[in-house]
Amino acid sequence: MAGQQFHDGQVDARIVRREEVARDHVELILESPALARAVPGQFAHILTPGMLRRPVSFSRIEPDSGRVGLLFQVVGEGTAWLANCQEGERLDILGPLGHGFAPPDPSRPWCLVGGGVGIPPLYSAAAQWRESAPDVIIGARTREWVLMQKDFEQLGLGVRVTTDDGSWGQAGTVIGPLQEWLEGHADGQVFSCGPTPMLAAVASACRGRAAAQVALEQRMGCGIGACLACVVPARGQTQMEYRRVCTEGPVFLAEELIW
Amino acid sequence: MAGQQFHDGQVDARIVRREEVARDHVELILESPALARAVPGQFAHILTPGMLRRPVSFSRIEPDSGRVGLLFQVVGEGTAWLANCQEGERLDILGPLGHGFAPPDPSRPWCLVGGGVGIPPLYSAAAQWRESAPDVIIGARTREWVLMQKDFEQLGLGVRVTTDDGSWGQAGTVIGPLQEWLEGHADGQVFSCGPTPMLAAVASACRGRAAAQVALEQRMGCGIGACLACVVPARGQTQMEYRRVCTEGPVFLAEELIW
Amino acid sequence: MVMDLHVSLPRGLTLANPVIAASGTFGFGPEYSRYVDIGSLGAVSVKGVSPEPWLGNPPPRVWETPMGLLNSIGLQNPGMEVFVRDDLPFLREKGATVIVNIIGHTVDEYARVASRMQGEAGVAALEVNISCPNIKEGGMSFGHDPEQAYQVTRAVRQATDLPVMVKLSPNVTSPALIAQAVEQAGADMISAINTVVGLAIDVEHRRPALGGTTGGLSGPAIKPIALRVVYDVAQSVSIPIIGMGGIASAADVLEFLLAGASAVMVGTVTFQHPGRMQQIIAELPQVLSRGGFRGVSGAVGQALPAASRPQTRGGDL
Amino acid sequence: MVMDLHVSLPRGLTLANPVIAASGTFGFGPEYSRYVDIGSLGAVSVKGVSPEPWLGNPPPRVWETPMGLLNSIGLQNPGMEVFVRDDLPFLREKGATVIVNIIGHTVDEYARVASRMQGEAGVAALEVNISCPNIKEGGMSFGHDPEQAYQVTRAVRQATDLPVMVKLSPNVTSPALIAQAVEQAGADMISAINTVVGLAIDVEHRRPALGGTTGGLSGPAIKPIALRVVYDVAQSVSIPIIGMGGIASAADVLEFLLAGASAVMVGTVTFQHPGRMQQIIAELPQVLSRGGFRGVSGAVGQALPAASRPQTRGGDL
Ligand SMILES: Cc1cc2nc3c(=O)[nH]c(=O)nc-3n(C[C@H](O)[C@H](O)[C@H](O)COP(=O)(O)OP(=O)(O)OC[C@H]3O[C@@H](n4cnc5c(N)ncnc54)[C@H](O)[C@@H]3O)c2cc1C
Ligand SMILES: Cc1cc2nc3c(=O)[nH]c(=O)nc-3n(C[C@H](O)[C@H](O)[C@H](O)COP(=O)(O)OP(=O)(O)OC[C@H]3O[C@@H](n4cnc5c(N)ncnc54)[C@H](O)[C@@H]3O)c2cc1C
Ligand SMILES: Cc1cc2nc3c(=O)[nH]c(=O)nc-3n(C[C@H](O)[C@H](O)[C@H](O)COP(=O)(O)O)c2cc1C
Ligand SMILES: Cc1cc2nc3c(=O)[nH]c(=O)nc-3n(C[C@H](O)[C@H](O)[C@H](O)COP(=O)(O)O)c2cc1C
Ligand code: FES
Ligand code: FES
Repeated sequence: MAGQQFHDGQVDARIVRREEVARDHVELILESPALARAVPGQFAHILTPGMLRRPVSFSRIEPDSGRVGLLFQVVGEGTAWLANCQEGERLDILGPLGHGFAPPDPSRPWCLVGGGVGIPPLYSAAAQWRESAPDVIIGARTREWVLMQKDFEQLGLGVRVTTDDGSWGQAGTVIGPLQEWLEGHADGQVFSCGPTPMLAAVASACRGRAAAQVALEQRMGCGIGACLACVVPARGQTQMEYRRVCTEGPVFLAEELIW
Repeated sequence: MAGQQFHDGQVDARIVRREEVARDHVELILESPALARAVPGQFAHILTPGMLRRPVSFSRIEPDSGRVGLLFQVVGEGTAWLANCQEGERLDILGPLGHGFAPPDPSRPWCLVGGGVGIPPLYSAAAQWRESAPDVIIGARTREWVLMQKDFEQLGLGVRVTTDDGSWGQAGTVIGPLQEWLEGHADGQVFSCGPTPMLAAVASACRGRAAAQVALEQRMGCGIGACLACVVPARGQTQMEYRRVCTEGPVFLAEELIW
Repeated sequence: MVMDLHVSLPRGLTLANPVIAASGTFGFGPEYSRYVDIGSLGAVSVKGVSPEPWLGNPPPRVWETPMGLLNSIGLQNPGMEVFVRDDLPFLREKGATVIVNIIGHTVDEYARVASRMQGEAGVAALEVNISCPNIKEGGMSFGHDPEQAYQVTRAVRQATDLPVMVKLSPNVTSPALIAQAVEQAGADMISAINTVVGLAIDVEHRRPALGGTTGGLSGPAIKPIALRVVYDVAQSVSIPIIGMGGIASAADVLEFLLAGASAVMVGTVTFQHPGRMQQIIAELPQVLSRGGFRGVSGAVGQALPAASRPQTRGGDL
Repeated sequence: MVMDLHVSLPRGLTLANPVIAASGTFGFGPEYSRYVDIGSLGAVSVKGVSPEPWLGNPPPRVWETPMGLLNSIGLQNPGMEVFVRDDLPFLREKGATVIVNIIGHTVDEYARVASRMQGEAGVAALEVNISCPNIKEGGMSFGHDPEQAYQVTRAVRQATDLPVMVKLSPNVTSPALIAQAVEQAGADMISAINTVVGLAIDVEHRRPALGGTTGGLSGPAIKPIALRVVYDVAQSVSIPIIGMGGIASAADVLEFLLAGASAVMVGTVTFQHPGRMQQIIAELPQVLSRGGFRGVSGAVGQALPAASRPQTRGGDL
């Protein structure tokens, strides 16, 4: 339909930079003061030619310059379309949406644990709360998909890297280094994002030892709480209940979920 | 699907020129020796993003240069997409398809009667059989949609023009001038293309007075005779039968059809 | 352009325009109110409400298909008391015309929700969902059998004076038969269609893609199916029809009106374009006038066979 | 890549690969042979054939919808004698595996076509179309009622030794019930689905767009509906299923195999891409191997609930 109207919470954001950061991984930098008010862990719900919008977390949030980043892997038609967007083009976005990370308590040790495309939103958290200087553990399948390592290092943070195939950093998953970190840090705070099996392992490692906030993915419809598509099972007061990733999440306390 | 394969009868034709010939009317010149073997009245079945290809007649057929023309009005999504194609781009075309005009008998008077986007295929006939020097009657709703008048004149042909609103040539339809022509020419041959109500009037005017070949339009599926979508009612040996515009047509003898 | 968009329906139900938010795609009201003035819509049909809370189906609950969307939400809802307490006041305050979509496992449960809504300020009508394909017991079968559809409708009818519409399933051999049954049972209106049962395969995991195995197909893909049901039902009953299924533009709305719908609901497209319903309302006058109509009601049923055109169907013109 | 694409079906019917041209979209053979080597397809199901010629419906006969196509051809065909005389020799000569799609107004007419084909060289199997939505009498009701579906199938079964598949309609409350009826009547296979009844409105002329009023919806829009029917029927009968509806790629074929189809038919997409079936056959080995399969038969039914997977359905592995 011609002449799309925009409303509060719906943003017409211009792409000011496009970068292929790794094979099949693109980061778009958008100019949008409205989006740049986001809390780390929140997401953008992006119109693509498909029937549903595509949720992507913010990799960077820069309120001063009014810019945000979206760093995504090309996995299907929607992300392929997005990856083809050029500088100067505009995206129709709902956002910032969802419930982001609660700020870390600066008086307690803090660690970020990210896997694959779960790394970028953790970078936005690290940048936002850089004074709390988290330890950073990031992992990926293989070397070239270890995302944003340099960006973390430029914040002056120590980064431990794992790859499944041992092609970079330590061979194995992020869970090994996390276990070590938990042993060395009492009363710690863990922020984590990555594939659901990884988050389940993080939740299990942290249980009773550290407070873990995890950012989840789920297939979404509306993205704003209306359709009840995006639920995950959580511990209700008396029994299991479903919570919405788009509204109560994407960031949950690990212990409120049923893994 | 990647890597479309092309077969005999399926052409990957490059657009070498694109011209907006009138408001909402575009002519594309394609380079394709295979298409340039067409008979006037045949058509191209063009892949567009829709579920079905779009049939368009050839406005020009130039076997020597290996080029053909497609002149169409933008009426919906398919033609809008086509009108947006640029020089250098390629079209996936089945063709030339269908049954074109039978050559005129040079010993008898010959007249072309075209309306709107029915004019271009008549130009290809005029150019092909220019020695037979047809009289030309063309009509349109309004001045700017009188197509290809100059092209006919450059062939040295006399052109009578009608417009519904009288903004160019004579006010009214092509049927008036056709009646006059029929009165002045015994044993004539009429080639006609245009909206179906116009063709019905042409058929009726010619009945018993001149041999009329008419080029019809009908909604098509396959375009090659397989699906039986594109039929029009015709006089069978004993009763009404349906004939396929894509295969037995688009050019029919006016008297074989039921109007 | 002065164009009469309002729609008069039975029992005094009047809509400012024919564009209603479809149940289940618009939550309970607050969610989209940031993007749309919900009071400016023809009406809002809220997510299905049952007497007690329903948990719904396991995720994933949505899956894209060509021009369509499969969902298996499974009618998750917090129950009618929470709805009345938490959501209805907001809707009332925003001036929304509220249609409460009601569901139950038994005839009695439907009747319980209906009588609970009776007399609640702000409830304009009830929509009886006997057709959700995501519930294997109850809901499914009610809409698949004329006798059961009759029973549910009758029970709701007896429980309330509110205008009652019954929402039909396209997943039956003859929706028209169900329509006749619910008309006889006292339904004031029919809404159609609910989603079409479908399935997708998650090739990677070699299993059905949705947590609920099958799901309901919505979106533009089903528009021709919806139009067929509306067109058939319009020739089988004399009560008004609220048409839906794949509507994405004002031109689509006109198709449904011509096929016999008195108003329409818009669902899936809202996920792409939260403001699309308002845009449709804004563009409808132009689309109607291009079609030669002076208002919504004049277009209703004009593509039906002459014998079934609205003169004989009453009420709309 | 060495990949076993062949498909073994009942009564010795063997296909070189699982990709069959769907009836009505591929004419009687010659039309597409310029674009495709019809002998290299798994098989070709020809346009429905009746004892006497059928005229078909008035035009327009096709209309585009979002990712779908409505048609109301109305089974125009020249009758079985012309088919045997004019088309069958060509198909035989090209080495096509020919499935004759048969239609009739009465049980007896179906049986007449079946016995006419019995013994004709080059006919590999029959597909009994009891489900075309474009015929109001006969064809329609046979596929909508288990008893009538049984009668037609039984009559055809008795008239021929050829492998018989019966083509199901999606336009019924329970395709699985019809499937069980035709299995009991002696069908060797089931093909599913035929088109979904739909309607479009020609807004400009204020009337249904198709000459036949309603039409049959095909193309990608109906893929989820087709997969659901295949998945349900696969759990209800133990004879093989030929799946179809919206297939446009090798990945789509794998979805149908996983949902329980032993082979597939491809229709509407051929209008866009005459060579697409050959392309699918060429790409299938890679798609199967990416999915972890060593052949077609290993994939069949692997997304069904464990109890219904092919070990228990026999024949395919
Ligand atoms: C809150 C949230 C934040 C996310 N942030 C990022 C990010 O920062 N970077 C990134 O690369 N990816 C992120 N994802 C995943 C991203 O949304 C999917 O990769 C993307 O939607 C795939 O779309 P597609 O059309 O390319 O793939 P397809 O597989 O063709 O998509 C089909 C459908 O499935 C949905 N879908 C597919 N994969 C996922 C998934 N993993 N999660 C949710 N829906 C999915 C799509 O949205 C679409 O509706 C996030 C997901 C969520 C829910
Ligand atoms: C043999 C033949 C030759 C033609 N030659 C020309 C020509 O030289 N110049 C020209 O401008 N037009 C010509 N037409 C008409 C042209 O095919 C349609 O205008 C075009 O298909 C419209 O497509 P659309 O997507 O823009 O319109 P839409 O209305 O969106 O199309 C919807 C569907 O209807 C079909 N359709 C719509 N109008 C027609 C029509 N008049 N005839 C057949 N199918 C139609 C489309 O192909 C498509 O499948 C010809 C048609 C035929 C059958
Ligand atoms: C996610 C989702 C949830 C739905 N939930 C309900 C519901 O609770 N009650 C109901 O009657 N219909 C429900 N529906 C059906 C819609 O109201 C509507 O009938 C259908 O989606 C067709 O319209 P559309 O194509 O415009 O979406 C739901 C549809 C979707 C997509
Ligand atoms: C134009 C057209 C004509 C058809 N004619 C027949 C027919 O004669 N017999 C039949 O059994 N099915 C017929 N069908 C149905 C197809 O064989 C197939 O079941 C349906 O189109 C779904 O597959 P698709 O989406 O790949 O096209 C026809 C379909 C189309 C589009
Ligand atoms: S995506 Fe609709 S509620 Fe979360
Ligand atoms: S378009 Fe298929 S037969 Fe003419």
